Amino acid sequence: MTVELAAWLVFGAPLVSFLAIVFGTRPSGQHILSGRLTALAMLVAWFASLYLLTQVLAAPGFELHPISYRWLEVGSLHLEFGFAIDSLTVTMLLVVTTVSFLVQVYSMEYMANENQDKSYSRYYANMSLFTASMLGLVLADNLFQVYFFWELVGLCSYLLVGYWFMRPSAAAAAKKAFLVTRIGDVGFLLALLVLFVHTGTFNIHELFGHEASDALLKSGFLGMTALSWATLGIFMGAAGKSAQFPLHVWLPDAMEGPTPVSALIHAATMVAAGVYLVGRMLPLFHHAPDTMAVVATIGGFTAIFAASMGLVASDIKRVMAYSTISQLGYMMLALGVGAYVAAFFHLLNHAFFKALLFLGAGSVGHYTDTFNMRYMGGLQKVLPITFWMVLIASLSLAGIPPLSGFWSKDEILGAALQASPLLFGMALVTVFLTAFYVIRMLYLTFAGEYRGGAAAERVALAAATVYSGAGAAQAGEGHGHGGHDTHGTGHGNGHGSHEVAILFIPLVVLVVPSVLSGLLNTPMWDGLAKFLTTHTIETTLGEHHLPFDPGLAALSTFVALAGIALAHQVYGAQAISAERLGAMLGGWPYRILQNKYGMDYLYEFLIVKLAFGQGLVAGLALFDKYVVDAVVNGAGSVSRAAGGALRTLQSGQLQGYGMAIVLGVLIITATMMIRS
Amino acid sequence: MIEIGLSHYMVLSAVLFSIGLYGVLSRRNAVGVLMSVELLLNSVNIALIAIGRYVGGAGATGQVFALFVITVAAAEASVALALLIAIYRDRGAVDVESATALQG
Amino acid sequence: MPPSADFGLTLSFYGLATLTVVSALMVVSLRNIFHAGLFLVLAFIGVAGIYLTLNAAFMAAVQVLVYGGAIAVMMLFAIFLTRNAMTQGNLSGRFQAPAMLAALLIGVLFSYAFLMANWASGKGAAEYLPPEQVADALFNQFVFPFELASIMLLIAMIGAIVLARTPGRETEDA
Amino acid sequence: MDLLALRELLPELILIATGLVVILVDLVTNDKRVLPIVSAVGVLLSIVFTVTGLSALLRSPFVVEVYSVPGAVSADALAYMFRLLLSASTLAVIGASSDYVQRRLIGARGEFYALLLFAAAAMMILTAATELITAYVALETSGIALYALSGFLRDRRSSEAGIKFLVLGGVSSAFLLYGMVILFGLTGTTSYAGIAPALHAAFRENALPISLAVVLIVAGFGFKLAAFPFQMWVPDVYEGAPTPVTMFLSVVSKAAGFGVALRIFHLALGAPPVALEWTYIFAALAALTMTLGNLAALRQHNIKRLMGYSSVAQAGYLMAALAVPNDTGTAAVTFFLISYAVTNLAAFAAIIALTEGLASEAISDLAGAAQRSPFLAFCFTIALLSLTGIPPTAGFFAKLTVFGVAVNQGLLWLVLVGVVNSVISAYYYMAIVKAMYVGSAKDERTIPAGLALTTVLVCTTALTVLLGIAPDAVVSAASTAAAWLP
Amino acid sequence: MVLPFHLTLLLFLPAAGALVLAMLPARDHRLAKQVALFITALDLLLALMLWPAYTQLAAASRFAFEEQYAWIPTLGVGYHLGVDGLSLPLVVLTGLLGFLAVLVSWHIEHRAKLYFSLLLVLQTGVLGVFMSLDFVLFFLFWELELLPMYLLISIWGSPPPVGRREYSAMKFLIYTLFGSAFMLTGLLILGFTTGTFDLVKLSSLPLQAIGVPTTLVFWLIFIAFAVKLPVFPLHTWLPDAHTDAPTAVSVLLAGVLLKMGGYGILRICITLFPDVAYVWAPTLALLAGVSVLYGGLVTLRQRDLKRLIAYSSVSHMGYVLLGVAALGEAALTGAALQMVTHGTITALLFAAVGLIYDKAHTRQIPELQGLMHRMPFIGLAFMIAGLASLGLPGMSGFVAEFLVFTGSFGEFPMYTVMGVLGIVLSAGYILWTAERSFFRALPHRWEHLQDAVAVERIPLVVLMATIFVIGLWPRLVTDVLKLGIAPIAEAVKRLG
Repeated sequence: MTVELAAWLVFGAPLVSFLAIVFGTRPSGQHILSGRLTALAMLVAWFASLYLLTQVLAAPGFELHPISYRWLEVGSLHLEFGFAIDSLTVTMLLVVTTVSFLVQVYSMEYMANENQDKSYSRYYANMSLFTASMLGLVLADNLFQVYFFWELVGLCSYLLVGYWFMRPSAAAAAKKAFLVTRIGDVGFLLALLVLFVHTGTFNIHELFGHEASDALLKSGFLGMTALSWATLGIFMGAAGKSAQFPLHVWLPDAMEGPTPVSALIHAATMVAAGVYLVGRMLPLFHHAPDTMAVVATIGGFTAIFAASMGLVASDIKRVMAYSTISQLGYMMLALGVGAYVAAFFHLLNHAFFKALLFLGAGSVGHYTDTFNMRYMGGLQKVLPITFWMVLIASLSLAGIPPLSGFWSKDEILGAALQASPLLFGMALVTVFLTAFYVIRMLYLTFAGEYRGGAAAERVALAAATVYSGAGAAQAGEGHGHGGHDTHGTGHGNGHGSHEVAILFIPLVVLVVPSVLSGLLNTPMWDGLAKFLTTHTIETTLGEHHLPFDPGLAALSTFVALAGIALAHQVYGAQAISAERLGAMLGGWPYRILQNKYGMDYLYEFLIVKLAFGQGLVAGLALFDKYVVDAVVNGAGSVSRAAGGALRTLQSGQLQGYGMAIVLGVLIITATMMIRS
Repeated sequence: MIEIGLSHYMVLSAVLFSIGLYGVLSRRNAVGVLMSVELLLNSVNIALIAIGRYVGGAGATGQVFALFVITVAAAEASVALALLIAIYRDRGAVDVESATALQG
Repeated sequence: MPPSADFGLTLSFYGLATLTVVSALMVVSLRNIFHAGLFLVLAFIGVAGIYLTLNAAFMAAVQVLVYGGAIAVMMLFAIFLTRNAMTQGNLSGRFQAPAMLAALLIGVLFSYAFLMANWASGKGAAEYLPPEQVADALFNQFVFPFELASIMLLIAMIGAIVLARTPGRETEDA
Repeated sequence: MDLLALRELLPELILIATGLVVILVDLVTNDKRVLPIVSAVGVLLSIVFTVTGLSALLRSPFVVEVYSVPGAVSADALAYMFRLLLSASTLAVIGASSDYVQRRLIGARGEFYALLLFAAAAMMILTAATELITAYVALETSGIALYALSGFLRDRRSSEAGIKFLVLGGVSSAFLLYGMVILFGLTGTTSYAGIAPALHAAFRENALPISLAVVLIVAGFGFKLAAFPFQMWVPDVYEGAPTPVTMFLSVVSKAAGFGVALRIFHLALGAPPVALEWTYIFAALAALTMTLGNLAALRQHNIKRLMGYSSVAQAGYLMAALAVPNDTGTAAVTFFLISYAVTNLAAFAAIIALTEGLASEAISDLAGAAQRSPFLAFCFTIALLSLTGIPPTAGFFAKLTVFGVAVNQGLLWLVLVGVVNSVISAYYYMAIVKAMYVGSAKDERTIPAGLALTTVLVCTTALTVLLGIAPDAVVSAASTAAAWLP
Repeated sequence: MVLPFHLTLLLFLPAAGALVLAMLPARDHRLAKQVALFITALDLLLALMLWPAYTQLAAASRFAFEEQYAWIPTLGVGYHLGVDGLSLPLVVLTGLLGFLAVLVSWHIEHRAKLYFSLLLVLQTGVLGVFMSLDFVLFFLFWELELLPMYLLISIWGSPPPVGRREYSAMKFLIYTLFGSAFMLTGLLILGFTTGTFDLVKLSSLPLQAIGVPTTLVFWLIFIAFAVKLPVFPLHTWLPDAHTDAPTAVSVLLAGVLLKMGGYGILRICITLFPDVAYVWAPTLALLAGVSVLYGGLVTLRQRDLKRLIAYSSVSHMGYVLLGVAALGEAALTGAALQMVTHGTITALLFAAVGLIYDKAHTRQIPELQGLMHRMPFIGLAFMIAGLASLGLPGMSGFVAEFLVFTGSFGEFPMYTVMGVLGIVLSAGYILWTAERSFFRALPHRWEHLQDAVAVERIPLVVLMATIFVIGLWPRLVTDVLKLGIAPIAEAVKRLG
């Protein structure tokens, strides 16, 4: 097997599976075949990735360039389709294919239960396409190709979030996901244009050359170099995809999609693409310290900001979503302070334990038919395996040693501390918040008594409808406040079935990296760091790998444990009332968090109401109708009016006509005499 | 006293033309309008014959031209009168002011 | 040319011109159309006199015969035909004033232009033009318009007959 | 006079003779359907002689000797071109009107054809005239025939049209006559060829009278051509006159008017100092005429009246080329007239069939005509497209040539006015198409159209399209003929 | 394989077909359809035959398959046909859409004979515009399309309670004529001052010396194309015409008629007056930027599906102008490609919307909902077209827009940013429409709806395939396009 073939296999296997499902299967009834095809493709891709890993390890500088085709050629513009495989690529490939494969296996059972009508080949087609696109993105050797697949993963996200398109909330969430990320993509696209105009290339390696960066540093406008603008644009795209503030609003809503989708796309892979992109382009960012500062600040702020919203969310998937945003912020923070290895180390770890958490949430929801934690509880008894897996992943997320999360988080904290105390402070608070909401989630879900699942939720919802119209509106609007109800399938809740093997096997598999992946880069063995930095980036980045600081590790562990303890006091021991906590300071902090800092309302108000309803857009539409078009119609009316006036002149009276002749003679003569 | 020359006749012609024109524009009775048209043509004829008298080599041409104008006047008048009869038959009057079936 | 003849010419010109102009004014202003017609005949005769002062006796004769005779007679004929409309005067004031103004302006304009003109007069102009010369021009140089004029008269005749006839009557339809 | 010269007048003489024969036949026969046949045969004969003469002249462009009746008419290629145009158009009018005349002009059928033929002959002479007296007599001859013909229906509207036409025609021809008289007085000659150099010589000292003469002649011909502000008779007469007469007026009479105007303005008044006096008048009047015609047409409901305003507008376009006093202008006018003639003949043939078949002249009553008589509607549509100037029709190339010479003359502003006017005109022309095609018929029966009318319609429509596809032969003929005008 | 007189044959075959149709018995609309289908299929075949032939001989000369005859030598007008890389894709597109338009109109029964004749005449007109190399001939075909369009809209368009077909048809007609009136003036100036109307000859003449300012001539001609394209503020005919036209006509209007504007700008304005274009490029770019944003913003407020697509066309055709203004090879190629891609995308959108309207009898977005449940196929087609329209990679729209952007950003960064913002707006209205009309639950009133049947699916499938083929393999088209664009870009480059 050659590298070229392997690279093609990685990218091609899911693509073939996509095409096979689209053109080879019937829309309904052949979902089992589709599922198997997809899973098989993922497996092939995984093996190929593994092969590539071995090849990269063997290659000098861990770099391979197996493929480059000229896709389009116009004048001086060459658009290419090419693969470049280096240590970073291959790491990402393995993460993506691993999680993908496990999620597909999980999906086969999960989706069968969610879709009674057996017409969900569409789901697998989308998943295949997503994986192919994601892999294409990672493999790309030029930014144009990155953008190409960047948009395609966005499309798949849109299609999968809106998978249950009959639900208004899902349809709205899909649209929101696409639009918000597209706003970020504008930045990305403009960055591409800036880069191309100044350097004449999209090739990543050429962009890293001195000529390119010199050209970019030489020109600029509005007081910033072209390079700063370009990197800022790239970050804007990354912020959209990775749900960084203020473009984070789509990700919680994206939980409307099927849970495996959340696990794969909105936790492990696509949302990490932003981090990947910034990391990949970090050599350019290094020449733009202002952009780096922005990245770090936004990252740090997003981390704490999202974690705080996670504290109060009652929907288990939303808690995870906020957690994802928060952790992505962490990674951005790391990139912003130049901790390249730490960021990707965390990305890797996070991918595994977050995927696990989502799949766990899926299993929970699968049992209770709701994701609203208010109606869960006591699930440890019925879902013991799931409980243990989720527990491990949660602790990993909380950063408890020696689980994987601990190691990478620690590296980020160290880097942040070195860069700025403020950033470090934010990161540290985030650690506390993370630990708190994780444990809260565990208690609400698995501890205590079962609170009735979806059936209870329906009763509550009906009651709310009776007592206040707001509840119904909320449910109908579906912008994330209402819980997930039965997905329209109507199968009974708490159906007593025990855990299905196919559902917990992926969890069990994922637990391994969740526990162990931290060992890839520990004070004892920094293999990953070496691996990741032994290619071109090394030359521009230098060594940012900090020595292990036991004091810092102890501090972070203590903060995490504090968070756990507080959560235990509130939800486990119930020594502190959650209600009282919520009512603190007049209940304002709780309400602000509950309303997600009002960002949704702000956007709704700014865009939908102001611009759309009364403002610019409405004004333009009226302008078009009553000014632009009216001028045209007015010209017609004036002509017709003139015609009418001329008609009245044509009075039919002979002498009037005669008078016209005489006047004509007089006037013409007069003008002639005046002229001469 | 200035010697009578071409200009005198031309001015007379102009005055007569002006009077005829006034008649065409102001007579309410169609017959009156036609009479005024005849005045117009007569004024032209004065000019023609005067030019024939005073301008070198134009003598015969001027008179011939005038003869044709008279012929035209006669022919036009006959058709005009026939039309008047037709109008009179239809309306019982030959008032040009009210002949406005065609307008707009 | 002897001064007396010149004086006679001047006198007769002014006399005839006055007659013509006054008659013409009557034609366009008299309320009674019949009286207007009579003054029209008078104006024609005045014009014929003007022709005489221009040594165009033949034209004067034609003028009297054609206008004084044929046209005036037809005019009167028409007046009788339309007798209940006989006393219709001029148009209402709405039309009067502009008509007068326009006609006046035209008259002034023409007169001014004629007075400004440098006519090609005098150079070899014939005092008297024998009728034979007119006839010669008519039948040689202008024979074609002459023939055409006869067609014109035929047209006028046919046209007048058709128009004056009550419509819809034809021998074979009867 | 020279008999050889008379040979050159054979086309006119044949028409006059045919007119006399028609009157005689009318007296002796009871079957009046024979009259149009007799007339048509005469016109055809005339056309044969015209075509022979024309082709000889066009084929030998170096012939300098022109047999012309001394002092009266010229027999050059341009004259032949107009003769052909006028006689062929007359033939079309006769063909298109035979049924109409048979039904509507009871008691005046023979006279109708005779007058039509006489008028056509007079117009042919008018366009070939080389001196003022002939032109004047020919103008009045045709004029009197037209005044009479306009009143031929002898109903209220027809008589009113006749008297309006006559009185206004009388006034305007008095103005024209006065203009001619001034020219005659200043130059001592009535021949165009003689006037031009004499005016040139006399221009400095006689600028004002010359200007006045020019204005009066412009006014006189303006009436004939339907130029603003001398156009007011047009809609009324077009509406009131019998439709075949309107057809004749809009095509033959207009062509004759432009034919004579070409000679007088481009020949007698075409030398530089004098030409500068009137070219800009024509340009300005052209702009005003087309604008007025088109704007007023926007609000018309009667199709004949609308065609009146349309013909005013078309006169405006023509005048734009008339304002170019050289052979390209002459050629453009000639070509435009030919295109306009075939177009308007087709249009009026269709209008006669439609207004008679539907017993209404209202445009709204044309609804559904396309379903009742698809072919009729199609031909009419082609004609309307041509009038709008949309290719591939004659009207497009007509406008192209006219605006082209105007552009070359530096009259860019006029061309802009012209093209905008074309757009305005599309509105009302297409409104007719809309009425025929979009509206639905109350009645499913085919609208009757006689054989002669159909033939005319087919031929003129075919020519309209042909001139829109392959206009070169006619364009080059027109420019060859125009070069004959010295 | 190229036949003798291939272009002439290709050009006049539909017109001849219209004549044949006119001769058919009046009542047999099935036969009329079949004849029309046959003719358009044959025409498409003729157009497609040119493609391989052209790619083989392209390097040899600028224009291929030329036919040149003196037509009106007196005026310097010639019958000159030819295609190059710029026109060939548009010719093929016209052939394709002409063929699909017949299929789209398969349900037409009312006066079918006239309907299909007009469609065929329309096709000849459009083909003529793309193949003419003589300005007069170009103008002739430019105007030939008017009457068929007018009648098609006013007879088969949306009747009064739903639409204002007669108003819209007249507006279309007058607007287009208004533009072409100015073009005619420019054409006359060119032709009568230089003595030739041949576009190839004109492009080699020093037009600065004609005595009339070339800037004036440029703008006179440009106005006509700006109306057709359309460019703000000359666009208001488009929404009306689109909205009230029958589906097939909307397809053709959006698919090829608008492209006549862009093609004209490239073929005539830029080719003949590269210097003027160079000087005025900032103005053109401003117009383009404004069109894109303005069109996009106004689109957001539309509630009628067809109106929405129509306004989006204003926005998307702005990219064509943006590419033209940038004048570089990439941007010009992008502009040309945008014409082709927009042609297929919008045609597909209109075809899908037409089917919805045929079945639901409404196009009001607030009334539609959940159509995906009953019309998955139509929904799929709409979604694909919509996603292509918002510039999703892998579909044709993206490539064109990307080329335009990369070409224009260096020249006009601000206007390009406006253009880039336009794609966010596209995403906004497309996704909003998809959400409202196709997603959510199916209301009771739409439960009777049926998905597209076989004959209705063919056009959708073909257009979808085209979108993907160009989107994934753009060289197929751009390699041809750039053969036509290169000389134009070269001429501009010599100036700069």
